[in-house]
Amino acid sequence: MPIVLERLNYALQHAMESDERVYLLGEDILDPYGGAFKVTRGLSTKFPKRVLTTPISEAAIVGMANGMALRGLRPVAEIMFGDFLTLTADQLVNHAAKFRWMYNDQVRVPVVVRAPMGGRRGYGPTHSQSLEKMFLGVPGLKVVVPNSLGDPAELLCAAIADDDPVLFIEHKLLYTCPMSVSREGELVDFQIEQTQGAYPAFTLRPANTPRLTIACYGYNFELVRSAALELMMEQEIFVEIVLFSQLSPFDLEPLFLSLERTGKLLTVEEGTRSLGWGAEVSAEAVERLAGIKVRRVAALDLPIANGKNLEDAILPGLQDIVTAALELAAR
Amino acid sequence: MPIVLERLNYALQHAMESDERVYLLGEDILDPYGGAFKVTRGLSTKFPKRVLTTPISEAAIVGMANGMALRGLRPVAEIMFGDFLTLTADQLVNHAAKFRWMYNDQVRVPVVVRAPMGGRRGYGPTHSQSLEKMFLGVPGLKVVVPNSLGDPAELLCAAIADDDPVLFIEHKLLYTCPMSVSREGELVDFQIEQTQGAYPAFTLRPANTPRLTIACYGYNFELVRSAALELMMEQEIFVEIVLFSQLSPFDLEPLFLSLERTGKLLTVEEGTRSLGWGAEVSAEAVERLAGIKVRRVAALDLPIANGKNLEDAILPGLQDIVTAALELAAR
Amino acid sequence: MDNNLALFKTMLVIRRFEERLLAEFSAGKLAGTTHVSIGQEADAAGIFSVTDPEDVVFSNHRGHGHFLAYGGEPYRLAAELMGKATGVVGGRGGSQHIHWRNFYTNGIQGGIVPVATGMALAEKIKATGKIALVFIGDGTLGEGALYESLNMAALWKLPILFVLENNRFAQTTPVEKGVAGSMPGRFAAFGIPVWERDSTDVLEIQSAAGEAVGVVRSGGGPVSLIIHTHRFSAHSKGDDPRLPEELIRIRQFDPLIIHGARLSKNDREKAEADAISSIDEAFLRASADPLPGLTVEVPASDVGRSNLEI
Amino acid sequence: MDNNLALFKTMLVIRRFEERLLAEFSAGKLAGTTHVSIGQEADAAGIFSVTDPEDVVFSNHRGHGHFLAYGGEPYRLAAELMGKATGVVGGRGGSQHIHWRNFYTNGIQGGIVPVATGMALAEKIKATGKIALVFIGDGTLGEGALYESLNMAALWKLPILFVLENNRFAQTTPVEKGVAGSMPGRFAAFGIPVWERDSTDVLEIQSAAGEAVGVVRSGGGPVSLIIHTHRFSAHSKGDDPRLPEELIRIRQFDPLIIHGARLSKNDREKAEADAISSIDEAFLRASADPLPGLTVEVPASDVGRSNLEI
Ligand SMILES: Cc1ncc(C[n+]2csc(CCOP(=O)(O)OP(=O)(O)O)c2C)c(N)n1
Ligand SMILES: Cc1ncc(C[n+]2csc(CCOP(=O)(O)OP(=O)(O)O)c2C)c(N)n1
Ligand SMILES: [Mg+2]
Ligand SMILES: [Mg+2]
Repeated sequence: MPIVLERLNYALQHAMESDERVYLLGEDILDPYGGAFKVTRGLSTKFPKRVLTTPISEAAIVGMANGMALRGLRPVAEIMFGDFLTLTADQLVNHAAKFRWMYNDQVRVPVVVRAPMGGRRGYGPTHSQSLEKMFLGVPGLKVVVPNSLGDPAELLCAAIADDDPVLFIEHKLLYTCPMSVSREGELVDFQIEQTQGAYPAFTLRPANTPRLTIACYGYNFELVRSAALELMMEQEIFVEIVLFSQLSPFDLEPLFLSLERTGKLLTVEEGTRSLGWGAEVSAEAVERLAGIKVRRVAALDLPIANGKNLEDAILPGLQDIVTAALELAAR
Repeated sequence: MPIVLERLNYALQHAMESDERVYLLGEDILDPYGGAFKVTRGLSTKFPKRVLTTPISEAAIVGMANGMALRGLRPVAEIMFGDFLTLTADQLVNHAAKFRWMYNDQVRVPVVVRAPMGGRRGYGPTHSQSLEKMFLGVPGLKVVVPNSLGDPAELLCAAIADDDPVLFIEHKLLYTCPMSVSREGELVDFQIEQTQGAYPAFTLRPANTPRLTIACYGYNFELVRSAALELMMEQEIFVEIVLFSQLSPFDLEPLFLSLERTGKLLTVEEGTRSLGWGAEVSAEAVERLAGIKVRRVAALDLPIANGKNLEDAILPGLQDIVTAALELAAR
Repeated sequence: MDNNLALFKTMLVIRRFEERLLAEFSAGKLAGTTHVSIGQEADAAGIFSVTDPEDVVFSNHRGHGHFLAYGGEPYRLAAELMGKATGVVGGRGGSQHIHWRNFYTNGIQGGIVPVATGMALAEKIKATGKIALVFIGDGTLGEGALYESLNMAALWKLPILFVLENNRFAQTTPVEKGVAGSMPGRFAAFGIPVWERDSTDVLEIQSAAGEAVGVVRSGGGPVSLIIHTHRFSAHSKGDDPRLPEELIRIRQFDPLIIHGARLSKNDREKAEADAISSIDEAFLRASADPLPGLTVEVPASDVGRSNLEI
Repeated sequence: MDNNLALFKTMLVIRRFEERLLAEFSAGKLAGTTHVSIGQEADAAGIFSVTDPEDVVFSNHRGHGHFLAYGGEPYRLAAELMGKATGVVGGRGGSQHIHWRNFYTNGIQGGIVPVATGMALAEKIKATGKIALVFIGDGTLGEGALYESLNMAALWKLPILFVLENNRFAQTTPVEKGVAGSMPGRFAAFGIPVWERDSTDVLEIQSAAGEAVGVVRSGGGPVSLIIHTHRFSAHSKGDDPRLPEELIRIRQFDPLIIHGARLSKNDREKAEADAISSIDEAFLRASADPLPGLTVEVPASDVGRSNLEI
């Protein structure tokens, strides 16, 4: 029963085997440690010259990766905690994302920046955030997030093969999730549709008429599908789930299709609520499909506490999703 | 006929005169130059010890200001171009915004970071952006934007007197706008309501029944009110305008009141469209008032070109607002 | 109290506190992560023996020792690590994000340095006579914000001591892989004088720190103090690439043994008993404390409510 | 062509191009902003006379001279500044954001340095024999990203030349207010060797650059080249706090006069006529060119379309 971590690790290995332009760089990524979350484990042993452990220099890690990408390599940079992406904001926004367009499409910048995100590990205010929302809607920058339903390995390989910069966000709790395909039966109540393209969106359609659509990404899919099962079993409320792999640019067609069926949208994310991912999803959905009802589940607009009980109160949990879905269904 | 620039300059002077804890720091802010956009002109002459010109070190400028604020001063930092706020993201998000809450409300961080934003000066991709959206919805950080209707001086003084960190965004084209109060008659067709509080929102209510509400902030109010006048004169379509000074935390009550009257919302901003300010405004409005119709006007999701014709095509202009308002009114 | 005994006691409390912490983690009684300074206690003890209680301190992820040497209570730190309402910051910050009196920590490498430099500027402006201290590790020499701060501290002659604790590793990265050129050169390039010691002898560190602090306090501008030391434990928990032999070898630098030799057996044993019992009590008391409730205060426009006066 | 004449011609084209630019701005024919390198032409001319055409160059906001000395056409640069479709980057980038062959610029101080360092790493990996060059000013010594890059360039022995053009001012800020300590020390701290010249004599710069580039190309790792020079014009347009006397005084360092003295009157006059006419033609031609249309290409998931091969 493969877990997401293994698939990501495999993707890096596969990419390095099949394309000699692929290089990894990041803090503490050498064996035997293999990176803070072990995504790069084994790779420095297999490719000793192509796995570069760096000083603690997040801005320069991404900056150097940008330069490598401009000169024909395919660097994959790891930022140890997504919270530190703030230090790379200038390189992402004013360099990586801009080069192609401002140089009149004469260059491509095939860089991937990977970063673990998310809370519930008791790491406190500066090591638990979901800051991806800061980087959504940056022209020229893609933001991609794996989940346990699609293959994280394919997704990461696609990001590495992408000619444009990709910020690849990995939730810390997702690493140890087993892949859905291997969790037999769990999704048997849904018919699954998948979009074409490198970063597919998945629509999970229940057997009975759905009362609402839940949009989500990444680790939150784990919570959302538990919520969906609970709603189905205990309340006989059926929901459709739209699970995105590509957050930015926003490409919401599958969601619109679902909303035409349900007319009600619940967005779920772990980042803070205000101007989170769900804001754009809701705004776009409403602009497109006037009259639909929307609701958002997200973290409270607070830093994330270290203590577990506070952290739990701040981050959105399974019950928050269920409650919001019930409220929305009842409207 | 005072212009916004003069009011901002006056505010700094007034704050320095009335509170000896106020210090300015930033690049090239000494006289005779007085800062790239002259907001600090004259102040280093008046307060030679309290205006500190810095090296080109955006991260440390904000970092130092954070430290000064933690230790009882009231620093006002200038970032020469808002585009460089990317370099200060870590200090804003992981330091300034967090200290108060994560230190259990034992400290306050009364820092103000001022930054000129916006395009149409032909400064090209790295000197023309409206990046404030990256900093909206950051728990603990306020984002405040002056306009020509409220007094920018009062607004900036309030930000300096605020015990929490404030990011103060000044559009480059706003600097030379005359204050509305002095532009006699221009707003005579509107009744103006203003919220209480340090960073007021303004509701401009037309004489006849309004067909829609336009929400905006900062310099775009200049375009929006021209659009409103054009719609009124040429199409006999009346609109209500809600003009915000505080962007974050989002406090949208006056907008909701207006939307109860109009049922239609048009948001206008200069930043790129995807996950811009208007996304949260729309999402929140729709969640609160199901059934309203929304539309957003913003920049195309592209970097900003240097050449004027391209820049004009990318940024939202008066006609874009008029067209969108007509479309929305017709729905 | 006798200087030698006081230094020993400080180091011992840090050691026993952090050992207890690791044991609690192993027993599954604490969650999250933590970085202990076992082996480096002489830095904290030596430095805080020569500072003023009112001086302003910014410490980093490895800050328990600094906090305890600064005068922080083991009980409140233990409570903080347990996420209790009685913790230093009510359970919000945890190991890396605390504040008490003039002591502050944050978990972002490098980012604390400009903040501390701004604090030094504030104290200079207010003419309080206080100096600022900021702690970094060898790995933190990688962060650009450090150099921006060194430049400004030197330009403006700010009263700040940059303490570099070089424990030869940044997480798993040895200095050879992380730091090019020369450590003192990094400060000297900005005209900042350097005090440097390769030692875990608290007396040596105390004397170097005393000189360095003296220069800063007398208006000499920023100074750096580089201490080459050894970390005995893993970076946080279990992330240690060093060979067992190496871990045994560096135990010869144990500051408790080096300095303990200067004390009588009686003093040592008494100190040991005191440390153990005070820490036992701290953990016991903390574990009985209540968890905090969530008070969601949405930041309002609370203009003019400043309680901070110069 | 004779080395002396070639250097003179390069400097002259830069000078006349930028003078023309300023005139066009004053006449209101150009909009936006621009930074000219008048007075500093010897740097560009000297350095690009010893580099390889395939070397990779990252220049900054003050990059026209670098571009022209690199071999860029005045016509395409003029067109870019006018926002024309035929401009170096089709009018999208303007003065500070261009790319042609292996030449790149960006308007963010400091941010270009890690990018250039990554380019050096790529060329090293690909074993192309190319080196990277990156240009910074004295003011850019304030940016932390620079030091992160110096560290990594030194650790990994990357083939990069850091060119520091110290024109004594950052916008309006004199070096005394912006740079503490020692400029060479900033590089030496990372173990990076320094070539330093206080000169506007293009031959001196050529020889220093030749040595520095030679070390980098032969695998000696990163090198820095510090040139103390003078900017005759304002920072961009009109922002110059210097006294008129000072502006007159520094004219004695005019690289065109210093080096021009080595040429015959005839050569000089011929070069002058050529420069003027070629630049006239460039601006004339560019001004007749069409404006670009906006092609909005929303980035698609164009996986695997890479046209970049090692
Ligand atoms: C900006 C940032 N990058 C990375 C980390 C993760 N991290 C925490 S401690 C550490 C190693 C620090 O090494 P050093 O500065 O030598 O201090 P030491 O841990 O040895 O005391 C790293 C990489 C961080 N907390 N902040
Ligand atoms: C990150 C950043 N901060 C500030 C600026 C604004 N700016 C442009 S040029 C300049 C001065 C640069 O001085 P220096 O490095 O000495 O180069 P010079 O202009 O003298 O050639 C400044 C402050 C910028 N472009 N980027
Ligand atoms: Mg270390
Ligand atoms: Mg300069």
